[in-house]
Amino acid sequence: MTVLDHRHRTPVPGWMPGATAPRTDPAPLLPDPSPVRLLGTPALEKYEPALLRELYRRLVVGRRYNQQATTLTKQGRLAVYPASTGQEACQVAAALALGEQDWLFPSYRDTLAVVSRGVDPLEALTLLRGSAHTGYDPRASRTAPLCTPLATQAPHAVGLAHAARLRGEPVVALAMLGDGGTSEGDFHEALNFAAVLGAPVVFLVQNNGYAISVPLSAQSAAPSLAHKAVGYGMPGRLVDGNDAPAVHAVLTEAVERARTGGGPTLVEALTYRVEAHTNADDATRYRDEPEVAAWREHDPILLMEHALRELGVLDDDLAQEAADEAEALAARMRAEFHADPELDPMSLFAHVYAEPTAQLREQAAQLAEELAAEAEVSEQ
Amino acid sequence: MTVLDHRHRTPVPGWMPGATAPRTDPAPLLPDPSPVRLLGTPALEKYEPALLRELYRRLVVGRRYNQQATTLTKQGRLAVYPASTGQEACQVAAALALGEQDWLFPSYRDTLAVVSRGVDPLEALTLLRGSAHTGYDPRASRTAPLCTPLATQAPHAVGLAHAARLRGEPVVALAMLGDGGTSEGDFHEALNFAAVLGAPVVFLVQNNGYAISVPLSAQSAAPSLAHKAVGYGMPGRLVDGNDAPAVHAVLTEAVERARTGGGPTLVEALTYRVEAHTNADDATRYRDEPEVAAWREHDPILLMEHALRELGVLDDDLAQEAADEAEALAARMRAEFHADPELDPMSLFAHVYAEPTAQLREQAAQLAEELAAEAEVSEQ
Amino acid sequence: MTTSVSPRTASMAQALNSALRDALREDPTVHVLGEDVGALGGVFRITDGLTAEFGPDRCLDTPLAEAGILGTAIGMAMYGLRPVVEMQFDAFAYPALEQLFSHVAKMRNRTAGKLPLPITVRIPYGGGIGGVEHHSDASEAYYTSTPGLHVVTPGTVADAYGLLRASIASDDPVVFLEPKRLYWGKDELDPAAPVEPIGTAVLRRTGTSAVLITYGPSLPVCLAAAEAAKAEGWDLAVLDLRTLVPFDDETVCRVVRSLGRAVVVHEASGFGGTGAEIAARVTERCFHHLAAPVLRVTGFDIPYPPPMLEHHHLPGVDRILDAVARLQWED
Amino acid sequence: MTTSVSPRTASMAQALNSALRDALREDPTVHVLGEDVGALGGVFRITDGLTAEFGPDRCLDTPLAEAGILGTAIGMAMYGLRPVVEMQFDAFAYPALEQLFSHVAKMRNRTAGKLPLPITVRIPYGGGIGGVEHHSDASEAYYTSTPGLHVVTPGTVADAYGLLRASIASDDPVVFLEPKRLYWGKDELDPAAPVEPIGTAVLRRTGTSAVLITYGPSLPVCLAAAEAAKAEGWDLAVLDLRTLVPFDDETVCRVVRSLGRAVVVHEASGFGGTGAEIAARVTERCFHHLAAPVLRVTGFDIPYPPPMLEHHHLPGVDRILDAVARLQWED
Ligand SMILES: Cc1ncc(C[n+]2csc(CCOP(=O)(O)OP(=O)(O)O)c2C)c(N)n1
Ligand SMILES: Cc1ncc(C[n+]2csc(CCOP(=O)(O)OP(=O)(O)O)c2C)c(N)n1
Ligand SMILES: [Mg+2]
Ligand SMILES: [Mg+2]
Repeated sequence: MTVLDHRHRTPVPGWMPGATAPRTDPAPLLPDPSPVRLLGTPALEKYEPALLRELYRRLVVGRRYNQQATTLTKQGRLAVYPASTGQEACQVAAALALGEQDWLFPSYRDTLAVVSRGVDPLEALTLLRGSAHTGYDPRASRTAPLCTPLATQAPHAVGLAHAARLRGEPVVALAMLGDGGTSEGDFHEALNFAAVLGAPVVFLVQNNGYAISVPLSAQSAAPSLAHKAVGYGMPGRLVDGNDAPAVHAVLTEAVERARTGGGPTLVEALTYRVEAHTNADDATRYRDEPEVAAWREHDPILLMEHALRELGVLDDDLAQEAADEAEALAARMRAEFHADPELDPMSLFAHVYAEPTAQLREQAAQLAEELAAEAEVSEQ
Repeated sequence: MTVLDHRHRTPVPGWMPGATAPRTDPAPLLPDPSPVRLLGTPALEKYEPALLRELYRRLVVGRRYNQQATTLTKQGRLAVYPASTGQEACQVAAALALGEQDWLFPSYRDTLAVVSRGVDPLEALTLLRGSAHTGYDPRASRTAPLCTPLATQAPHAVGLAHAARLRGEPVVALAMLGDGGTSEGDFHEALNFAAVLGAPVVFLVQNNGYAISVPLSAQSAAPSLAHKAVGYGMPGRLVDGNDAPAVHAVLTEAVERARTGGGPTLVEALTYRVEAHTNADDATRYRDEPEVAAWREHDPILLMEHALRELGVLDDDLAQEAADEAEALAARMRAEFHADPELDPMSLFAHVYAEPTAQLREQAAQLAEELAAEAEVSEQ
Repeated sequence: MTTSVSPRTASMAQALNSALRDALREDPTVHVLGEDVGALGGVFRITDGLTAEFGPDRCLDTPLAEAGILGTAIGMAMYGLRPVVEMQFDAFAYPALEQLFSHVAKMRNRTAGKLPLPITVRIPYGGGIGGVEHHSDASEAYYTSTPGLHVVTPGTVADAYGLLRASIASDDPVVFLEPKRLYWGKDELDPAAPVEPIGTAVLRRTGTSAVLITYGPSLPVCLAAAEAAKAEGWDLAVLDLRTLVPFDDETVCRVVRSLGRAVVVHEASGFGGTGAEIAARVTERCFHHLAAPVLRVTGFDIPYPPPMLEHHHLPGVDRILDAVARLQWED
Repeated sequence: MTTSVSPRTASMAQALNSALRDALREDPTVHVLGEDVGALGGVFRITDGLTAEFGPDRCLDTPLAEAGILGTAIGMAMYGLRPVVEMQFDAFAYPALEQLFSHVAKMRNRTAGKLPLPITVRIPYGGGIGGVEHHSDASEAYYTSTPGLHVVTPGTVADAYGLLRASIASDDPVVFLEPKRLYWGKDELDPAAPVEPIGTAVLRRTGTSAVLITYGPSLPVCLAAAEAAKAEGWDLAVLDLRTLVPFDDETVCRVVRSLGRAVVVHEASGFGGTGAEIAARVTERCFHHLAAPVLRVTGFDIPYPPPMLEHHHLPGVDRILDAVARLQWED
């Protein structure tokens, strides 16, 4: 049997003369008018306390990770860091919603999701440290390289998910994007391919209000970014991105739907970029403190801690455990990043092609000579 | 006052913490479940008989234009012709919905709309004849060059409409696209820009069921292409593309909305490409005759003629007048295209830049020499 | 390699079709995707019959979006498949250039070899078939100036088969440029013949006066020019590069040093064209063997002309012989 | 031209900002658009204060889509405006390449002059600032090999102002490449000084031994190399091309003929780089004046390295002097 035959059973060309109804019912594809929330609702009680505690622990560790990475930029140990501070609920929920065999397609802002998946921070941060483009093994970690050209990772996720499906392997791909990234053509093309192919992929748009300095209102006039889904024929879901259990629930449902042949889902998580775009950015040029303050109060960790304590699944000991683990991670990061990275100039030529071309061998020899000469000079 | 200030008054970043509703109401942006139709409905009686007759006349002339152009390809007088046979209702309604000062952005398939706007067929067809890229004056005719790279004309329409709005001039731009073109990133980027800028532009998607050989079902999984509109925050309209008064009514409403500051609209017209993609294509490879036959019965001219005669606004004299005008056009085309075009090789260098560069002057001189040498030889 | 056919005469289009069919048969990880590659068999029929034989999973009609096509192929390759992408025409590959430059060319390097992308991007290129604007661009310079890509372009029926097989088998991404005006020319094809590896130029015609260095669509023009040159008393060699990246410096320099005179011929615009690299590197390496500067015969520095004027733009026999005449024979 | 400032020292970034401000003041048809060009003033602050002074109609924060930005600019130009587009970084211009190649470069020609597109596309390019991948590409070859575009790249503060004014005033589309690593270097700026037209190279340093031909980010490196060369007994001239298209053959060839030795220096990868065109055309036109082949010192043929390794990739003084040493002085 071929995976794609269904596309050839659907009415061709899709409309018949004098047709009176859309090919499919749009209603189920539209997001609910208000974002999904669980924290502070009775529905939360239905959730595994273990899962809630796991989310909480990862949130606390994740916040500390963001703080430490930011500190490392001030110490010149990282070249640049786009913090996900305030977006930790999306980051850890994304990591937790995926199984071992699933693939994550992160952007430059999603190193916390990568680390939360189990990649070592030192390896996850080589790009931002400046020592190597990708420091981890994408195949081994089922995590694509951090993607900088906006939305270009979206079609990669579609292709990988499609390939796995062709092979009959129950792999789901989760692509993480920002609100600004949804304006790029690649976002559009990827969602359309995913829907047409019925690929097992989930698109998570972290709508953090800004694309560097550009607010969402100058980025899109849509009722919500989740409303884009119906235009591709996939469901769109709107969730409070600072409500970790809600994000986890919506993503998990979408991942399972994809895994069981239900096709792709677009999830918009409403969150906020509490820090500047990166340490190099000056957010005071384009937004006011009151706006930031309002969101600081809607902090994913505060909301979580409050709700879990009310629910009685979190106590001081657990909170302390999480805090200790966070400190341990921060300490390890400080230690690891304090040491200078090992750099091999000759590595520049090693992986351009499977085999270096004659031209690259010549150029490598030239650099080797130069380095030898320099070495001599510095010895004298 | 600045045109764009409104964008800066809307809530920034668009969502407030704990928000409970989309920024705008999606309902009015969704298309009606069934396509707008007027022919054979009581609503038709409300229409100006003069307008209905004008549409009919243009349909008849347009069909003949398509037939004659196709014949010219068989005679080698046109290099290639993508016929709009069966889509004449969209073509003539688009031309008629625009005012003098408005701009049309046609694709390669829309030469009938260009001619229906008043451009001479000989000038409209130089691209497909192979004698010149663009044979008409886009400024004088307010008609952009026929666009071949799919959907790339869409952002041009947005930019032109935006520029006119900045100048305070009541100009509307109408961009014509195909169903396949909606899959391109440029379509997405253009619609988003239009909605964010509130540009006075109308996007007319002629969904003729195919992109060359690829049926809509392999192009999009959306309930309808008009459902894409809500994802940009603009209204989407679905219309029977073979119902000329319906297409005209929907487009006219969208054009007026744009002209009066209401912003862009996406219109999907359901029609069918009765002929092959071009004379060079072999449609039997990918679709069956019964499908084509069904659409031939839903012919825009048959539907129109039947309805107008029922309504009593069309009689044999009028039908004959239209037929005569059609024949006159066909005869003129035969005559004009029988003569070989005047070609000037040196024109290759004349318009690459405002002033030919030194390099182009050298190259022009080289070609001039070669031509002189050839001339000498042929004289002997 | 096992093959679908025994020796026969075939057009380049048929040879390419055979190469795809044989690759699909032999390697289950090979997948073809692009616009109209299914039931239609592609606008040039290069994929004719593949979906019928291998099904839509192996030869897929995609939605109409080139960045989406190449981006999807990247993801497929990341999972271990070997995608062959068809771009419908040269200028319609441009929407995919970001995916090509920022990912296809860089992924292996970016991941220290962990994520190679064995993708073949087939692009019909160049003019001479009376195509309207955007259907005749000679766009090779964009690819040859991008490190991380291999760029291959056959000039004969046999190479069309052999080099496409080699490109699909390559673990590096290959931009495979198909000279569309040679699609219909027929010649002997023995699919069982040993395939020359990517990266080797070949001397199509020996000569003693000077060498014409060319590739793809200009090969037959150069062979015709060499014939015509005899009347002028020149015995011209013709060198077919076949692969533009990696460049076969050894073969090219050996020939140029032995003859001392060379003309580079391609139909792409001259300024910034691939011919500039060829002339520059040959001169760097063979300077003291040159009796005259390496000259270039190319298309003009203009957008591709409308069909009725394209013959003025494309390098022809006379323009090539004019260049040969300028190789300072008086020296 | 009237100007916003009297003579002063300014950084290249400030000079570019002044040029935009003065153009916006003097010509109501000039409009700036791009990502973050508004309140933020652009990630490099080149548009700092423009929206504050001229409002969002004149300096627009667009949605995040480069093809959309350039495509919208095309439509604006079709209506008679003079758009200045900012691409945020070199590699982020790639999504707009189809609009650039298929429309911006061709529209005037396609319409027999009826629809000129006086668009300036500003692109910060090149490395040396410790940017992560995709933030340091030297992408000029893609533009210089596309007929219909002008390609301009300043190497000094004064040229940054003058050439940007000239580019915006040009009725042809200009790809204006800004060497981002020179943004912060200060120098004298007299906005009232007469502006050299597009298309003229300038000798930055006279010399008697050989000439370094360069542009943009490599200009200061070449000047430093010329200084260092004195110790080796070489008196090097330094030629700043400033405009890559249209190319100033006259000035370049005059200098090369007078010295007989030349090295082309740029940081872009060598293979298929713009330096190949320079070396090839100089050799074609000055062959018998050359005592040695025109050599090239360029970046390696590799994807741009991570920041901590980029200094190995970028041409430096030593690498340039090594090339000068290979100019066959024994002859
Ligand atoms: C194609 C492309 N254009 C521009 C950029 C420069 N850039 C980097 S991040 C960014 C803003 C992205 O905003 P968003 O998608 O909302 O993600 P966020 O940074 O908020 O997480 C921009 C414009 C880029 N990386 N890629
Ligand atoms: C960017 C781009 N890719 C591919 C093509 C080749 N091509 C020309 S027409 C066509 C099909 C377009 O289908 P659709 O948009 O539905 O318009 P229709 O021809 O049906 O009117 C294709 C693939 C092109 N012109 N531009
Ligand atoms: Mg954002
Ligand atoms: Mg269609």
